[in-house]
Amino acid sequence: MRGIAKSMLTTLSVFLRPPVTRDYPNVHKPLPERDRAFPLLLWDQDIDEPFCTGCHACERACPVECMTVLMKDNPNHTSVGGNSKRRKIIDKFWIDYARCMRCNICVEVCNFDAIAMNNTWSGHETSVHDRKDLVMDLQQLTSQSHRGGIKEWVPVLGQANES
Amino acid sequence: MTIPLSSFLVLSALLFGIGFYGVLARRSAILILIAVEIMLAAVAINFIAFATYRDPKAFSGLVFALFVIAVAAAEVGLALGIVLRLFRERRTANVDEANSLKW
Amino acid sequence: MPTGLLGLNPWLDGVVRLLLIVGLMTVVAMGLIYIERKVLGRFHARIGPQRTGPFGLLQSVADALKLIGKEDLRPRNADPWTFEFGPYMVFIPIFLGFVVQPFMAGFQVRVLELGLLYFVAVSSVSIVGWVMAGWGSDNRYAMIGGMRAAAQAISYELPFVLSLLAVSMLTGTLNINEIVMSQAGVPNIVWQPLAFIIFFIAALAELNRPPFDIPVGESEVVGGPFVEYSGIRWSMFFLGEYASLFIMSILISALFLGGYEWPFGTQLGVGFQLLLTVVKASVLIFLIIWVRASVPRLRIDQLMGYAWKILLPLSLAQILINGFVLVYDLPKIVLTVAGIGGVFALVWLTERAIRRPRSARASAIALSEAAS
Amino acid sequence: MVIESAHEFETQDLLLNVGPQHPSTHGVFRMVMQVDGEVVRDIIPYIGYLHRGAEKLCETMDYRQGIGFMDRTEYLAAMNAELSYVMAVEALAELEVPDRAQWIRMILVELNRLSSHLMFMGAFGIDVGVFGTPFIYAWREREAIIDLFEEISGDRMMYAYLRPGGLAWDVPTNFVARCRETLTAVRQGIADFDGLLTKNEIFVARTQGIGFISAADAIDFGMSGPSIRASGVPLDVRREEPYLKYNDVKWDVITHTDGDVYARYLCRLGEMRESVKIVEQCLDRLEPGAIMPEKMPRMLRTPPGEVYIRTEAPRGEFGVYLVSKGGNRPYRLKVRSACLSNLQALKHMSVGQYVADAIIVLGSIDIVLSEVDR
Amino acid sequence: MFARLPLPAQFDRIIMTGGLVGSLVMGPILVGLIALYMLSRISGAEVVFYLASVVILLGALGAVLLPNLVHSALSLIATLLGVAAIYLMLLSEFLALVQILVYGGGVIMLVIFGLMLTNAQDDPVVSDGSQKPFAFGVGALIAGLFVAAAMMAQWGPSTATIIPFPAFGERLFRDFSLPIIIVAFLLDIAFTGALVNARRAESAAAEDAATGGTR
Amino acid sequence: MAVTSDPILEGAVATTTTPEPITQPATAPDEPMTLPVIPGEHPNEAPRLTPVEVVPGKALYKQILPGVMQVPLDLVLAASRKSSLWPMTFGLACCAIEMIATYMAHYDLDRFGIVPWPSPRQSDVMIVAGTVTKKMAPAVKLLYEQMPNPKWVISMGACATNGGPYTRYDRVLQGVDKIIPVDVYVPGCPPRPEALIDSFIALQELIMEERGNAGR
Amino acid sequence: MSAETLFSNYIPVLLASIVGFVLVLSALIGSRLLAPFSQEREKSTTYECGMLPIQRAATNVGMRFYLYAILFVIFDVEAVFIFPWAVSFMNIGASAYWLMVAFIAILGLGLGYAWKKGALQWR
Amino acid sequence: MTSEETTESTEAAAPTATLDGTIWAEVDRALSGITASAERGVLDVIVHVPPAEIVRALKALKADATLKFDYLRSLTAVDNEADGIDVVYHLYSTTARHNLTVKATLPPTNLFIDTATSIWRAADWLERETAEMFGVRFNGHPDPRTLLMPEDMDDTFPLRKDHPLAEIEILQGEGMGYSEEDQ
Ligand code: SF4
Ligand code: SF4
Ligand code: SF4
Repeated sequence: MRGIAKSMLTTLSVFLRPPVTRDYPNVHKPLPERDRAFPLLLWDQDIDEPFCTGCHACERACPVECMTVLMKDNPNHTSVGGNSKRRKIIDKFWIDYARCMRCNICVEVCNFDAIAMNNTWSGHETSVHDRKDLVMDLQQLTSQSHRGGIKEWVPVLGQANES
Repeated sequence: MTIPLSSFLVLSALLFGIGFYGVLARRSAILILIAVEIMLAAVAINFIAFATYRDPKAFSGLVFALFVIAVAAAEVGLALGIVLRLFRERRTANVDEANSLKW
Repeated sequence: MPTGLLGLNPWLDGVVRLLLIVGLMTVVAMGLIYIERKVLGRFHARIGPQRTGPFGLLQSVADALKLIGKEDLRPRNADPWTFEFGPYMVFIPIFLGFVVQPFMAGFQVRVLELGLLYFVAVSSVSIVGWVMAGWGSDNRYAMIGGMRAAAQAISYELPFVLSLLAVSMLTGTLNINEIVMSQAGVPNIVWQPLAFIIFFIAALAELNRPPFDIPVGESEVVGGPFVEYSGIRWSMFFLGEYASLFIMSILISALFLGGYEWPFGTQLGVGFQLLLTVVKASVLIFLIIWVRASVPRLRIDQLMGYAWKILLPLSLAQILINGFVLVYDLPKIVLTVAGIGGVFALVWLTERAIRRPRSARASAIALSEAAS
Repeated sequence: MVIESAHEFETQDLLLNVGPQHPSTHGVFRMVMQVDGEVVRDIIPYIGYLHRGAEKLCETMDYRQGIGFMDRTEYLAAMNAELSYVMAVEALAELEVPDRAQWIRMILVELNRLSSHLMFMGAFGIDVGVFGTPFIYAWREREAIIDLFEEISGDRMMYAYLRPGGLAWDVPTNFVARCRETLTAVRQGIADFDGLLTKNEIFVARTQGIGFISAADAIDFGMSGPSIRASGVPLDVRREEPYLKYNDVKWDVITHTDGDVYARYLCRLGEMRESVKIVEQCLDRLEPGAIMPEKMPRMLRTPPGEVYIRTEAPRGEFGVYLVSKGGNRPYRLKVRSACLSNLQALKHMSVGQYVADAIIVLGSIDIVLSEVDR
Repeated sequence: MFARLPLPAQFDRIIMTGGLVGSLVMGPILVGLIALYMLSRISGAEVVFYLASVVILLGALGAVLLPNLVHSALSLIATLLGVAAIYLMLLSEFLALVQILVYGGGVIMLVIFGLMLTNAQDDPVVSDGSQKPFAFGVGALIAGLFVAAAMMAQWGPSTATIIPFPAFGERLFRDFSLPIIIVAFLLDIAFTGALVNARRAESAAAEDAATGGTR
Repeated sequence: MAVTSDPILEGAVATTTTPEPITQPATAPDEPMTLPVIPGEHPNEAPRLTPVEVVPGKALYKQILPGVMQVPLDLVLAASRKSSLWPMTFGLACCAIEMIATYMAHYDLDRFGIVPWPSPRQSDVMIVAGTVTKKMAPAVKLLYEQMPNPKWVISMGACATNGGPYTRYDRVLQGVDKIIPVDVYVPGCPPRPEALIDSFIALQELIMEERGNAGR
Repeated sequence: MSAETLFSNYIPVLLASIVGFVLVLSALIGSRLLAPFSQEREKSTTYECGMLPIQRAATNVGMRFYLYAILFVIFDVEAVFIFPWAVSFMNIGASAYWLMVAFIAILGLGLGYAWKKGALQWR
Repeated sequence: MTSEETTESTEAAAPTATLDGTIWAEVDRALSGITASAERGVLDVIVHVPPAEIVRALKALKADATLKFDYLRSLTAVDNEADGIDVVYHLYSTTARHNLTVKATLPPTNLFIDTATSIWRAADWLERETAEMFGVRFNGHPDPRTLLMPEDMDDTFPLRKDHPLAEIEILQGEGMGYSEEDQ
């Protein structure tokens, strides 16, 4: 019975400590900047187009084949009178968030730093009623970056892991 | 008291009859026990009824009923023990199949 | 014929009081569910219900409404009669138990001469409901749960009854009100510490509260006899559980803590008496929840062994000691001393019995080898 | 007399089906117990409800892509699983891992062991029947470790942080301080568990002498990890065939000789204390430096060959058998699951015990179903 | 509106049947009794008495007639509780409560455990057959005789008094000490006998298990 | 007897529990050992993985009350349902760990009135947390069917939604919505606990939106 | 105490059983009104952790339960005798006390016998 | 790699490397009468044993007084397509603390091998798994049911190289998103 008394004292000591609950919908815990929610495409604010050139590198590297990339000639390329240095640019881009396993590989393989993991809460609060809504198209993927709503985290030694 | 003694006696008689029927008609040993319980209840009703109505001190009948309850409890325990053993050894709780005593 | 409340005839009076009790029971059971969730939340370093109504106060109401609006299933293979009547058999006895509960002087449904016996007798019936539920569900977990519940309830009923008798010996009556009033000076717990502890433990077991919750243990029998019940029928069991928790804590406080009496007289009025009852019961309820948060579940053999080998002999001894002291007119302090000695004996016996000797391992090996 | 009803009186032991959805099977494990009264006469375990072909899929992935699958194979100790995998690749590709990376790996692996053992404590407490409390305590501390991991790797469970050759990226600058904070929290958690369970009579009565397995049997069944160490076999890969820097720090292999459930619990509790010790020493010795070898190829390829790497995961020996026929992906990857072997002994350990005991014996093995089934 | 009541589909559940049985059988009886009471034909006590009698007799009939033994046992509860009410009518509060305590909690549990153990929940009604008319005859005869005797005899006026419970106890323990001791011995013996039998049964079961009867 | 029959299809398995050792001849039987690999869907899969059709039965009040009087009842029912969503304790794989985390002190689903119950009979929500393999799928389906109406399903994580990382292994079901209807999908592998809470909030919104259906 | 007091005391008990019954029944009827209703074959299968049931549940339980039930009935009867004793032994004096000691001792012997025979042991 | 230094020499995993300094000598002695050959793996010595002799060899390895391979780490198979299936045993000695890999190559036409369950009980489930994953049959196995597969899906061997992967149901791209947008 003494052992039981000890258990009860232990629980009592917890009873007297304040609760540790984070009041979630009201209080959002600050996310670490490395947080990996889902990949997003970055927007080149200078030229007002996505960084992505549609090079398919990420599509091929994705372990779960959840990306689809279609590339087109850039209508904004300098050769056709635009101000962009990208000859090719992304035409259509889908990422199936429902399948993505958030492995960061697409970010690591992209040579244009055009894709980054969403490290804001918007990347986590993505419940939908239809799974087709989880297939993000180009517009959805870029809008957050377009608005400047994402601060991309670049690994300090990120170059070291091109395995 | 407005209820005549005969009402209780009639009730107890009917109950006893039902119990008697159960003992005779059913073959499951446990059901026979249940029927015996019914009969005992009828008997106890009689005891108390007579004690209340006919005994000025209204006492011995109550004590008898108390002992009936006590003994009935003991009886059920013992009888069920026997039934269980019967069941385990003869694979049945049916009294007709257990009518030979050579086990 | 004696007239009761408001000068009504006894039938009407009974109805009025019972309706009050119905309201009280519903509110209290729901409140208890809420309180238990909140308190357990604190024990778990979290908050508990918070978002339904202010401070989550409406949580139980929402639960109840939802359960009413939930489909009420009966498994195809279940035995219709037993399955459907199980909730009645569980709930009605508990409700009957309210009849003798003393909330304050002058308010209870009835003061029965044999109140304690009545309570014990009535509450022993509800176990049949558990067995009905368990057997009728045609579900193995339910079946095992029902059997366990029955075995546990009958085993702990004896220490329960006997320690309750120990109290009634002091007063020489089975009338709960008289027992309460006799404690105006010193509550019985002072004279009967051993009986109090035995009674508390047995009450935990009768309530199927941890550590005696093996009939409903989630990790073994997935909720016991109620596995197959859904919707409102299930919530009847749930309601009954909390109603009996309430009854039991009122009863303990009446028998051992002095119920609505306290040592400093009665001049503060009935409202204060009610408060005393509530406070004493709340302390007990908190204790019960606290135990729930802290102890593991016993195993069936340990549980039964504890009732038969430790609690039953000790409570018999308590009765004999009480009788001896009372018959030979020894000073009452002897009771206290003997009771404290008994508590030590209980602690010692518990630790000895529950801490299995190391040699038990050898038998475990032998068994597993024999079996495999 | 004609026995018309004999069939109705056949006695049969109760067949109790536990799982795949059962609160105490820790996932989708299923066992059918043959119960006589309350005593278990026989147990048939059924596994495979989570068999999802990680090995097969890894054969189609290159080495880096496989890391994610390793995480998901041993999701309670993802770092340990990653470690085995990358060590296997490193052994084949003959990569030299820089010191700093090794120290960090060791810290992470031990922290993960802590969080996994905490999970065990919680789940086991539930099995024994404490209402929620141990689970909650476990998760309070686990959450601290998870937060730390999240700050390092970016994900709460599936870290994908180790890479063949080193680490994906360096740890944050405040890593050491955060680690120490976490350790403080964990120490509190261990103390809470100690207070809540270790001495509690009911807990002791429920666990002592239950689920005994002798050292010889344990070896025969190929058990590993705390489960075998509780039977008195000091089998710990960290000590027997040291990897990382385990030889450079001071720690003890915790063994108990009782071989019962209580001993397994104590073993894990002791190991948690040891892990805290190890992490502290590692933190002291952590120095700046490279986290990847100098020259890493852009696409890692391995020469043909095969290797069987074993590491000590929280649940026991986590082995990775990697066969390469050249190229950038495994030819065959086999995960040696500690839980699978430990689980095999379940029947041996729990036959003859009570139903409730069988459940805590299962809890004491601490299975992770996706590792068992892969 | 009533045309839209999908009665058969919605009300097929037994509890509805239970409610219906409650209201169809007990309801008219209750209504009738209350009507009589209102008409001052019978007293309140008689209302309760007749109610209890109906419960007792229905329960007893259920107990001996129902094919499923568990149902029989449960229906016996109704009888025993009703009998407790009758004891109460006979001014014996203590015995009524003891009846509930010993039967409702104890004996019924014992019987149910016995049923569960023997797997005899499904009674071989098939094998009952032949004795039924005979049994009915004998049962009816006995009941008829007793009823006739009870009705024909002239029972004098009631002499009922309530014994206060302490006085009952006092006289019980003053005058009946020897029977009490004998009861104690009887209980011991019964219990030992039951134990021995049950243990024999258990060892038989164990033998079953050992000889592969069930494995 | 070796258990060969499918428990779901046959209804009975393991009439005797101790597996009789099947003594194989020491010498190999001379049947050809390279059995054919059946490409594509396995023939046995069809019956066990047919989708569930929910048959909604209407509540009585929906049938007898006039429309206006249904509205407040609908509202009350929907509001109470949304505040008391009881999920079934049911974890399949890694996602289950995050689901447990959500119940725990830091997130505390109890704040929303969400408490897990072990039996489907008492639960309103099924959180499919983890990979549904084809071996497990019948059980998931059965459990869903055993839940009383009204019931909802949250598909938690990539695996439950469409097979996730394991889609390409042919023993894995490509999404639990192949067999049971899903109300809310949470992406992620695994989703954060907050994401699960978010899905519950989404489910609550759904319940309020569909409250006209409350008596379904 | 008169018969009338006795009856009026127990009237609420009768009423309470009726009220309790009606309470449960009305909750059930309310639920019938509000709850959805469907009859699906699979839905009404017995829950067994996601498997279809292996066999009918109603098989025998352990003998242990029965032994405890016998013990309980015996001691219940003992308790029944203690009830009147507890309220009256003071009026009789020492003889009643020693009678009860003997009574308990005899039954205690039985308990001891059962204990020694291992009836209180689960295996 | 520090991790490899304890058991075998650390570098040069060339299979042709000399076997000096390993336990091959002991193993060779223990396996007298069995035509075994050895090569040096990255960490352990790999011994090739003819499938017919495998049980004898394993028994000898376990019983040998100096080797004492009492611990079966892992048992699995590798599908080498045309070259048949290797059944691989990873052994360990808890007392002498050394490792050994034993391999038996089964020709694709005769996938039978004797069971090792009589030697280590650990082999039970591992063999069941290997059997259903590769179609290897273990003669004399006490309980040859499927382990991981559903009971009715035991006639395909998913870990064989020729076992196809499933088609992914793709919603994005040419699937739903694309066609909708393009209309
Ligand atoms: S995101 Fe990067 S890798 Fe992917 S298509 Fe665009 S540019 Fe190429
Ligand atoms: S994070 Fe991984 S899974 Fe997700 S899109 Fe990128 S590569 Fe694919
Ligand atoms: S979605 Fe990811 S985390 Fe969840 S079960 Fe599947 S693999 Fe595990």
